Amino acid sequence: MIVSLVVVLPFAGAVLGLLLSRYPHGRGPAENLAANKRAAWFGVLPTALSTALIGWLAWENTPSTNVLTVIDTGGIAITVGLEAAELSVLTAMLVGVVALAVQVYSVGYMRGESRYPSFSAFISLFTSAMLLVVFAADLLVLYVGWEIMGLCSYLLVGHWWEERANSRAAIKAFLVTRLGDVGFLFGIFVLGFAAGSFRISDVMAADIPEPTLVLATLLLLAGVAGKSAQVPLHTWLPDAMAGPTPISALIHAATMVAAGIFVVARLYVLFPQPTLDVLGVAAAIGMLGAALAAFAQTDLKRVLAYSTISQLAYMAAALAGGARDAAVFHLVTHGAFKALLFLCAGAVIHHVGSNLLGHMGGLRRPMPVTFWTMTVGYAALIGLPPASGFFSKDAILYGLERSSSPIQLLLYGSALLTVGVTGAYATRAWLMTFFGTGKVQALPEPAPGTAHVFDGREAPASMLWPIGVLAIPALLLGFTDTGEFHLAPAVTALVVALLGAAFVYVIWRGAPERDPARLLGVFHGPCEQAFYVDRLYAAVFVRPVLALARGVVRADDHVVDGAVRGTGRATVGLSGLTRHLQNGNAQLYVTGLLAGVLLIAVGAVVLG
Amino acid sequence: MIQSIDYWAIAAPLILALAAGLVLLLDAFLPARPGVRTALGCVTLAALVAAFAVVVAQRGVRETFCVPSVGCSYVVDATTVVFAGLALGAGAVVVLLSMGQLAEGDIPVGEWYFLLLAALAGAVTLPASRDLIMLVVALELVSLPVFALTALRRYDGRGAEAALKLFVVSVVSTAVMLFGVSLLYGITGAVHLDAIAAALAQPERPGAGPVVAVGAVMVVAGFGFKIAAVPFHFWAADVYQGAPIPVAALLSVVSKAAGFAGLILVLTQALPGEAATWTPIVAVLAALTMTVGNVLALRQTHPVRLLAWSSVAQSGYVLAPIATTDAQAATAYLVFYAAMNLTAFAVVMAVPHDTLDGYRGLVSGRPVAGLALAFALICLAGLPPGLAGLFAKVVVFREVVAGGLGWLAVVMAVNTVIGLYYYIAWTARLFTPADATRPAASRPAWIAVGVATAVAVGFSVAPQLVLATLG
Amino acid sequence: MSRTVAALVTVSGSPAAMSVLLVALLLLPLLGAVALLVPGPLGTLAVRFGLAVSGMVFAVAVAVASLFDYSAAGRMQGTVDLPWIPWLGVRFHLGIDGISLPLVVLTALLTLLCLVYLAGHRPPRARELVFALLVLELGMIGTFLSLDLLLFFVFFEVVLIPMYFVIAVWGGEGRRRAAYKFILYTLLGSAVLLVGLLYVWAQTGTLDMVRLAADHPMGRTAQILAFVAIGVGLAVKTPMWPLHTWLPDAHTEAPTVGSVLLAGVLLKMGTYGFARVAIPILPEGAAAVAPWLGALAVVGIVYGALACLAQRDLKRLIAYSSVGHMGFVLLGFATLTPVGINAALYGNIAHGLITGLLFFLVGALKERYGTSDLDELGPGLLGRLPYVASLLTFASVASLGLPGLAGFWGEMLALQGAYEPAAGLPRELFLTFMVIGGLGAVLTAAYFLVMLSRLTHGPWGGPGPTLHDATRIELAAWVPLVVLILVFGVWPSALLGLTTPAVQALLGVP
Amino acid sequence: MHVVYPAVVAALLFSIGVYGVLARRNTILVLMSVELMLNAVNLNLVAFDVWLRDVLHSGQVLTLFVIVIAAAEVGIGLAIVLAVFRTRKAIELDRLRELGEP
Repeated sequence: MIVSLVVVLPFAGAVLGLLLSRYPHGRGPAENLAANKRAAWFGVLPTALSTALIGWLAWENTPSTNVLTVIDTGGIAITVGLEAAELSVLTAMLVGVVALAVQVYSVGYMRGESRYPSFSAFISLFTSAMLLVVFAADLLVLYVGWEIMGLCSYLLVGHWWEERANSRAAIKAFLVTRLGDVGFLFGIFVLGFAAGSFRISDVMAADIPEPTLVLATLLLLAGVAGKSAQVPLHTWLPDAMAGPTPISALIHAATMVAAGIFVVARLYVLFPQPTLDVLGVAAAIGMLGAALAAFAQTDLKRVLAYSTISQLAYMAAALAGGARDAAVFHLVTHGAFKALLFLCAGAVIHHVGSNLLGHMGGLRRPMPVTFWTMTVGYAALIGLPPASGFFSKDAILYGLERSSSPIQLLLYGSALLTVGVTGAYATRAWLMTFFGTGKVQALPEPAPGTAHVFDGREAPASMLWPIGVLAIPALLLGFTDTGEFHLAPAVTALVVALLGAAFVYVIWRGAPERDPARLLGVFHGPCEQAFYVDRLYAAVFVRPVLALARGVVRADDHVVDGAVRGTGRATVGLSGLTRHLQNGNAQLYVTGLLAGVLLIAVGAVVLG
Repeated sequence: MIQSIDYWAIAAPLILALAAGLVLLLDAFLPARPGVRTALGCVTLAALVAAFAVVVAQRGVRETFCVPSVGCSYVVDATTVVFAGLALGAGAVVVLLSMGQLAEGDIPVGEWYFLLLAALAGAVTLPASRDLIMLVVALELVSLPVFALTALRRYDGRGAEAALKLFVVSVVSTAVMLFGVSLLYGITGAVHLDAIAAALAQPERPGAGPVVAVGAVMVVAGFGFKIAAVPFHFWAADVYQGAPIPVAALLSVVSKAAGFAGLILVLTQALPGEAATWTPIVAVLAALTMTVGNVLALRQTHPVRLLAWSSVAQSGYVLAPIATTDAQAATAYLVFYAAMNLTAFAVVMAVPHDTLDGYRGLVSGRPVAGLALAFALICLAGLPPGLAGLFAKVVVFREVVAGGLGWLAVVMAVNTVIGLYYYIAWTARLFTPADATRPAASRPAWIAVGVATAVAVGFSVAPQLVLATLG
Repeated sequence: MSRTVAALVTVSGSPAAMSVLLVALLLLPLLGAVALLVPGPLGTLAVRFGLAVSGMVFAVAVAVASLFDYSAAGRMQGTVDLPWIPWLGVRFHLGIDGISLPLVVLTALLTLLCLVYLAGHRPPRARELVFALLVLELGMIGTFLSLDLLLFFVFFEVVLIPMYFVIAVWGGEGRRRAAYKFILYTLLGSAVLLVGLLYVWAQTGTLDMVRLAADHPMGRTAQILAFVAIGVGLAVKTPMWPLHTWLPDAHTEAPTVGSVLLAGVLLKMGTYGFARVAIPILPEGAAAVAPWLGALAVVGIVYGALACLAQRDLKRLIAYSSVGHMGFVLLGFATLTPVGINAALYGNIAHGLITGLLFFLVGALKERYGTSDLDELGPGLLGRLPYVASLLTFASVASLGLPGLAGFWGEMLALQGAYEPAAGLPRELFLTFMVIGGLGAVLTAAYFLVMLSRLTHGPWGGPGPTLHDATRIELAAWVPLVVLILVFGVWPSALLGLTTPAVQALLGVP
Repeated sequence: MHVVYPAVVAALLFSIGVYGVLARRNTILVLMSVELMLNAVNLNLVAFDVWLRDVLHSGQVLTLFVIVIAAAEVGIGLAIVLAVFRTRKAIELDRLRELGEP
């Protein structure tokens, strides 16, 4: 019962926020403020309540399942039910905390915004969708949450729709994930029909032949790749940064992108070795490529976006290597410190007024709190000892070292390399943001709907509190892991990371105002463009489809419709022809008559 | 031997013939006052109603003019009753229309009604005749008066020209038919239809096949002209446009019904054995007639010409079920068609215009005429709310499909669509808002519109009463 | 009048009451239409009179729904069986079951909402428009209720003339040509349908759908022939891919009310024909033709989606989207499994609601801006008309099949049905249909979002000319649809519970 | 004499009549050729009646009727030709085209 309450509460918050927050229908500044205040309450309160309930669930720690109804579709029934297992509660806790932090954070971030009510409502809707995915007991119910998450990411990324770029980014986000989701749905069908039911427990229990299992899980991988921005379908995440930063923090750092990994972890029993190898190879490529791309980005949020892709690839690699618990642990820690990094980046952008690293510098002194919390975040990202990242990354490396999967060497090698590159790009971003000469100049008031700018003081309290709250798990979560600690892999990882960081520091010391990314030299271009994958997809998929669409419209107009109009014109033409026979001459009529009789007579004789 | 005559059986045509004589006498002796014109009209109408009553009262099969060994010449059965009733009903409406026409005064009244009654007498005897001689005479009795009626309007070039064309084509087709009759007589040695059928049944005549086929075709040609089937359809539009509208109505309903009665009698009673040869021919003729009729009607702008070609197309629909040797469907369709067509002609008579655009906004100008014409056109198209037309089409479609002529059914489907185009084009004009001029029209014409529409609506609501009589 | 309806409802729940209600469902629009014909005071308050009549029809429909025995949704209830034309063997045979009940209620609702919408706008020549709408309602409800092949055909054709006049008189600029194309194309379809129906009659000798569905006396080739003929007739109305070119013109030129009814219900008569006439009466024919039906359906999905992607006019875009959605419905039918046919029926209702709402919104836009061209309606509609634009977003999202809204179940179940078609059907072929259908769904999402971004997003340059946002009456017409889309999205067993037993009875599955 | 002789003569007469109808432009001559065709029919009928030795003599009876019909037709035909001449001053059949398709 509590589980359904957890899912329904944010949904109720969303519905109330959308309908009631602007009840007197006024659009003036006074009503806006009142509406925003009411919307804030509709946003924060339900999320806080549901997080508390999740906390109670975690504390109680008794797995429970309750089934609301069973939908009989004539074929395989769909059981609408929720299941609270250990993994789900853990992820739900992460989702709850981050969602709460983001709701509180966006109250400050969106202070003067007229469309805040819909913004907070969509965040609540997203939270309930994510919780539905986490607690779903039935594959199709999971798919329902899965798709609603996709929609919410579309609505939220396109929040400032006045800008064409934001709207296009939102469409791209939705379509790429939707493409993945179609594969996901087909995977569910294969599993459902093989197991005879869509309930996850039945599917896990059923003995499904190997080849069907491989096919089903590969299809599921398509959905996972789409949602968790893995290699083939990762292009949408960097563009999704066009959305407001709290959204990037919630959806594109902690929760939605983690959903893919969560599903693989939850159905881990079903994943045969060949699928895991495919996942592993994609992860390996993704890890390294994303890290290099992160190193070459000029926009702070895109750095963090590519870092997310690389860290997710990390978790995928762990799963591929058989280290399921390490992957889940890293998922939780990454959720915490990446959300922290994004919120701090939000504060910095808030302060500087632009996302570009080039415009930042020397923010150590004006923004002390943000500086220290962001440093904790970066430490966790690189994997320096006290921070949680160190422990989770160590667990993964240990798992990869010992894994029995055929591509173990590739996974371990690329993991180590990525640790180094991660150290490099994290340090670069850290240095360019907080050190060097301050380049803050007051920018003109931007057109309505762009990021709000006020400099001088640090971010308001309502933004700092969530950052503070998130800093604690980012720092201490490492210690909660019960798994034993392995010195050897930890040390190697630490050394490699520090090596990368030191290398960048030395380059940066040489010329603080120049971008250390020149280290990449000739590779700088491709890395920044993420190896031109975007342009490839546009050329291979987008443009041909649009051309085909135009062709279809023309064809429809000329060929199909032409045929119809053609028959009409032919009939009228025929009538024109036969009219010539009707010229009024009686003798012509009689000739026609007699010729007709002759023809019929001949026909009758021949036929008879 | 004295042939006994069953006067009750031949009562209907007898009444009409006597009335014709009476009208002529009255016209000769009564002074030429306008009152006389309506009186003569009423006399004719009374005669028609009397004949109709007699026809309706006839139950069961009555035979007369019988030759002991061979068969009877005049037989009144269910189909004869329907055809006679149809002819008389249509005749009544035509008389109402002609009262309007005669009011203009340029047509001699006595002769008009005399010729009309003569033609109707022919139309009533034809369905009852069972031997070729009576068939030929009845057919001529229907045709000749109509030539005269067409040319009766003094100093009217178009009427005369139409009559001449009708005359030439009709005479030639009658000659062809008579030659066919002579051939059939030569081969079978009999004149009575059932005797011919019996004679053709014995197979021992060497080399008779082709001659019979040619003879049959030539006989069918005669009737083909009356129903304006394809090779014989050229005269339709010119004559309908040239003739006065009541005569056009007469041509399109009464003479067409007589033609079909004759055709059905010859094909189903005289030549059942040769069905294998004439059914495909009739099917092809039907398809051609529909298509040519519809196609030619597409681009018409003159209402009467459009109705002419539409009636040619409709006779195509009637011809189709005859190709499956079952005539009941054809008769049913004819009755429905008669009601719809007469309504259309009545309204065109009441509100005469030379172009379709003249009818723009008729519904707002004169709602009764407008709605009646719209209803008639939608019935002819075969769409609800014109249920009469729809059921007629369903009856015909059912026969054709049941008879296994799938291709003909598809051709009919396409033709209903082509047909719909010009019917809807005209109906749309009726409803487009425009300042409709309100031409004066004589009262009897309105009565005709009322009667015809009432009959058409009656058939829409309860088609059962027509179909029941067919048994 | 309303007293009698109330009396009817309170009559004990015996089956006789249901048949009385069914006859009332047909009688009310007919009497309303005839009353409008009588020249008199009704001309001025025609819309209000129409509202009253359609309100009563909706009340009776709800009464039927309440009296309906849901446990026996598979059985025909409230049957009325009177001889009409014995010579032809046509009987006035009505009945309602799980398949036709939702459609009847949908028709009554949409007509009511159309008249509510009209109440807010002063249409020219209101009397004729309301007359046409009532006759349309009669035709539509008649089609869903009739159990006699020819009665089905008569009602199937009753809608032609009124819809022709609705498009030809109250339509847009090219209305005359579009109206012609609509009526001629649809009549060709229904003429071929008539040939098919009569072929079935010629083969079996009976017109009664219930008996025909029970035993299948026809041979296999006869069934295939009949199915093809009936299928073509219904496919023109659905519309299926190659026979769809009348739809975009008819929709672009039809007035708002016309488009809503055309998309909301008229398309459903075609698909309902498959569920009631084609599949149950000709199972072997259906099995033989199903792969072709599936192929054309899937082509329709992708074709419709691509055509929408490059469309310049908003109404044409939504018309082509109907071609796409009907593709999913036909794919559902082509699978010949309970899941597939359930999906098709569900897709029917969902499409009726969603596209009805879409056309209402586009109609509102066209009235405010005088055009439905995407570039002229211009970017930033969310800024200028927040309510209309957000409802448009809601409807588009529902239409692209977002779970939690009505559109999703129809498509998902159709794909699920295609995954495992009926026994005799080629499995690999239907798997390719499923994949193409899935890609079609992505394309559907693509064109809707591109449309939304081009129309509602983008700079809107502050407060423009004071165009009033959705008025109270418009909202009254639209909100029921929004609520129903949500209800059927969140609680699908409301409808599936109704159609599943009927479909199992239909397919003879135990 | 074998029946084929009169039958062939009748057929020839008929064909001449047909030629006359189609070739001549003057309506009266067309009427005369139609009469020719009708007489061919009469010849045929009488020949068959004799050849069949028909007790009822239906052939001859029909011949009488045909003669009467021919007479009636000529009567009406000439009357119509007169009406046409009175209004059009010309009776060439192929020049009377006022009622043709526009």
